[in-house]
Amino acid sequence: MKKHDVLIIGAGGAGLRAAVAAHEAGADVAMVTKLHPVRSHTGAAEGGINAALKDEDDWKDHAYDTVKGSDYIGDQDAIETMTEEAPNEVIRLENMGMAFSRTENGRMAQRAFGGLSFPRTTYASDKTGHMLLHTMYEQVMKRGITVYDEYFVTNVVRENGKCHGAVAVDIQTGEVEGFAGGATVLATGGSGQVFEHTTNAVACTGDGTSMAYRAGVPMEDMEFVQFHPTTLPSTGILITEGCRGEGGELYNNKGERFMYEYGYAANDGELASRDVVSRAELTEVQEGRGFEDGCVHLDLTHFGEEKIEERLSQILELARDFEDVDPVTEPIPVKPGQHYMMGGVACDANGATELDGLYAVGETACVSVHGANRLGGNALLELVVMGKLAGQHSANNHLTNVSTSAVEQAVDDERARIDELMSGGKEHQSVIRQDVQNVMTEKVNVFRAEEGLEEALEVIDEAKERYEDVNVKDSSKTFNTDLIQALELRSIIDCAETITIGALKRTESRGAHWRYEHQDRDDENWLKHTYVYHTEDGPEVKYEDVEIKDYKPKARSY
Amino acid sequence: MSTKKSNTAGWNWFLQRATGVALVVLLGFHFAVEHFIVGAHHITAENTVERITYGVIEGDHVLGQISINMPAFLYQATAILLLAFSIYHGMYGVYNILMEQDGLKKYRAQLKYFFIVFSIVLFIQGILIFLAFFEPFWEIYDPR
Amino acid sequence: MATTQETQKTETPAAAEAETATLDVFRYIPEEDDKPHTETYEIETFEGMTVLDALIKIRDEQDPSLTVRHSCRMARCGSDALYINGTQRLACNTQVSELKQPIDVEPLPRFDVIRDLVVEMSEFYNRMESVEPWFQPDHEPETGDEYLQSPENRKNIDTVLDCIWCAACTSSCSPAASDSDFPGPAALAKAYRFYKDEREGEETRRRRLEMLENSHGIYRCHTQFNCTEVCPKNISPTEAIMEMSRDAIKEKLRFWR
Amino acid sequence: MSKERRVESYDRGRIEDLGRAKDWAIHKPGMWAFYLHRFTGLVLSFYLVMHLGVLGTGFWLGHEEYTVILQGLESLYIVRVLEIGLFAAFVFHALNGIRIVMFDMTVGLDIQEQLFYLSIALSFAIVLAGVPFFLL
Repeated sequence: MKKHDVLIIGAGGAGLRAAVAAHEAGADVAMVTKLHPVRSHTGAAEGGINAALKDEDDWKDHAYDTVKGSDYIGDQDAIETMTEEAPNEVIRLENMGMAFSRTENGRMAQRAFGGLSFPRTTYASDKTGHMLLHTMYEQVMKRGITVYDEYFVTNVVRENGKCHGAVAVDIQTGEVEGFAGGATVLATGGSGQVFEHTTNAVACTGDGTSMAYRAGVPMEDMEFVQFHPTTLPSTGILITEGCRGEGGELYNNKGERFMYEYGYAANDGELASRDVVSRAELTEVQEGRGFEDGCVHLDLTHFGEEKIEERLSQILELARDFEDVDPVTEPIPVKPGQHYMMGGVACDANGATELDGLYAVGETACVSVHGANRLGGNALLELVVMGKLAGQHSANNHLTNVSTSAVEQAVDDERARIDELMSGGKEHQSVIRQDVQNVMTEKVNVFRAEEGLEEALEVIDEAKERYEDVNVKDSSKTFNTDLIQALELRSIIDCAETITIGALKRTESRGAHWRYEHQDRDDENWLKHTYVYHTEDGPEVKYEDVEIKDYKPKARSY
Repeated sequence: MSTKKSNTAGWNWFLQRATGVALVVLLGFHFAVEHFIVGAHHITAENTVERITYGVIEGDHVLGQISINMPAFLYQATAILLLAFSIYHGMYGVYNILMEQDGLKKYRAQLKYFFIVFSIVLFIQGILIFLAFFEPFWEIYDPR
Repeated sequence: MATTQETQKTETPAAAEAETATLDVFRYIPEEDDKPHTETYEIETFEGMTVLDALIKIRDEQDPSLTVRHSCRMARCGSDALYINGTQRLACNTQVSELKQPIDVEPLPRFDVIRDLVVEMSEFYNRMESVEPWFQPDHEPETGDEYLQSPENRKNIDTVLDCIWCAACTSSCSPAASDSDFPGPAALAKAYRFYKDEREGEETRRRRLEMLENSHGIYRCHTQFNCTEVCPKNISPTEAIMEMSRDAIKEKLRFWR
Repeated sequence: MSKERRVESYDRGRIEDLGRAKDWAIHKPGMWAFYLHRFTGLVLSFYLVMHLGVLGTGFWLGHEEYTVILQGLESLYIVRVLEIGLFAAFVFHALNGIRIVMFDMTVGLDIQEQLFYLSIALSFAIVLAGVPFFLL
């Protein structure tokens, strides 16, 4: 068994930032991650990171934009913490060597982004996430922080209302290993793999969310799933919002800039918030003005090759390699795809959850700074700000009397469970996974209807039962990806279930959540966070009021 | 991982390049004289003495009758430089090939001294050959 | 904006692609095999299928024991560099239709095999770490908070910044294979990223150069250009290494300047 | 923190590395340039040692023996042909060496393939022009 003051589960941007912060606060930190840190999906973030850096800008405007973007369901105190910290954190990143794009006078460049009232998205070409991830990992290397890579954490250890660490499968050897930790920080990223058409990596299966859920911590606002308006139709690969930020235009098959012409966002056009653009695109397609495959066209041809290459070089590569389209001369076909989970493990502004010693941070967590819809450029910001706060808090408040026997017990249980999984079953995990992904993509998508949601819930319930008798065909212990996928499937099912339940119960349309039967926002009844608890008899839903401070709800228009 | 500073590495590397470039000229000259003008099969001890001692290059070969009178010291200088540079360039090259094999690293010191000693032996041999055809020296030395 | 007509033209490609593909895949499961063998799979292809798609399809439909590292499937995470038809490439951005069949899929050469297409990466990570790849400024920021960097300087390091640690280059490099003290192309390109970054300052720059300047460092490069050829991100580690060794020599011959 | 191996892994070894080269087409121009440069370099180094050994007769045995040995060797047709090989080795090594020195000065890195083809072509031309000198 390995023992550390602070365990960080997952090594994406948030995990790495938390590790650095905890290490600086003097704790003995270790990271446990199923991928080597540089493989994390933070690297795929493209657009940028928001911060009110300039003198003309104000963090309060940033806070307002975020609240408005969240459709007034974000917690305003948390949002204010985040936006106020933003300039410091971005400068901190710069001081750690992150290679931001520069203006002529050598300072960090900023650009416009959807839903922002000021061009405050600091960026590094269109590879901001990549730069951030690598910079953070460099800092972890510099500090000599222990990284256990290719360990798949399956459970957190709960005893007497406290979290004592985690249990993990060493992917390389197949052994179950216990990690005792005074504080356990979940930073496992999102659960995009719940959907079939997603920008997320294959590894984004919501493991942390599911772990916390099973340990009795509620999941918050899971129904708010962001669909990014510009993803490649065949693969779901992300085409950054930076394209539109730089002036990219969306067209339907009649050659109209539909965002303006059909009044979806008469002021901001393509730069309205993501939920608005996604819905507009799908409406166009449904009304017969789309292209093949349910796409619209994103046109960058008026930029000229030089500008595209300088600011959006990755887009060139991606469009050419994966869609066989050359953005310099022709428009890119795009359609909405699952992109981000606004919801996650319920936690406070320090990342602390209800369970003592358990923290959540990044996309895994729901602080909630994104509310019903996240603004582009706020995700990376959340990673670094919340990562830092959670790292500091966990380092200063970790448990000192960790029960190693509880961890040992959990290791034994997990070993037994894995033996049982390996002992054979009826159905292969890939079949069940496909069924869940398909129904989620069809029924719990951008547009949601009661009937479809209920149908999805049935399929998920069934999947839960089928999972009881899942079959792992690969019997080797070494690098058994079949087993790992079977373990991930449980997380996928958990996340799918909470998303669907939340969506079914919320009888209004808000932000990314849109209900066919209830197309309006209902502030009277629904200015509330959804909390889903795991119980023996299935999920239990509770509600809690949203923290409203300076910014009173009003109609959202772009 | 080795971050050991070896300040000579850069110089060695540079010398390898510098001697390389010089050898293009020197060895080119050597080939021109011995093969194209004189012709390897026409080489005798006598005309070797002529070249080394007096700088007279004479050939009756594909190119026809050619006779060049170089300043003796110039020819001698090219010969000695060619000797020194080719030994350095060749031996350091081979040593380097061996030194990038992990399996041979434990013999690093031995190999290094071997190549240094071997290079010196080669150089002395070369100088002796030079002297063998350098008339004033030959006058006082005869192996028999 | 392209008219509808033009668009339709581009959307009707020559659909005369092979309907099936044959893959010869390197297999090795330590518990079962004493030594590796090749297994042949035949699969149906679809338009735009990548080698990674093909491998996943084999895994899902034919042989769940086939193991390959993969995550982001968009050439960003660098997990799935493989040796495909004699070249190191990313499986996720290599189109099946562009390859000669049968497609030969092997794990990265010169890396030890853990299982099937999964190789032992620890030595590679140690090589990366050996060049101290973290920002080490020798002074306080000019503006009090942020360091200034000219856009030209930022542009110089733009390509090397894109390194995704896929190890394709290091696998292709023969000096890196025979000399374990040589950091290899990826690590040296990473070192170059910091070496060129003007924010670190002159003192650090010189120290970095001194650190790399030894017979198992930058001078070990034989300009084979394998790394440059295989890099999926179009980085030229050769160019980076040559620039550093040129600078190192210039520094030694300072009286020239 | 340096990483350690956790599992036993299969070392495919150098033999397999060479075995992999059975399909010569997998080697790229830059690699061929390297192979040829190294091979010719080894040939030239080996020849240097031999050359000094043979010429040494001039000192150790005397002028007459020197002339006899040299003329004897030169009368062998195979030696003449090998000399052409030696000349070819030198010419390629020299031209490719210039190519490498250019890279060291960061010149021509983008056209390395073309430079390699150029050095091959020039080598052929020069060696062909030199053939009569060796054989006649």
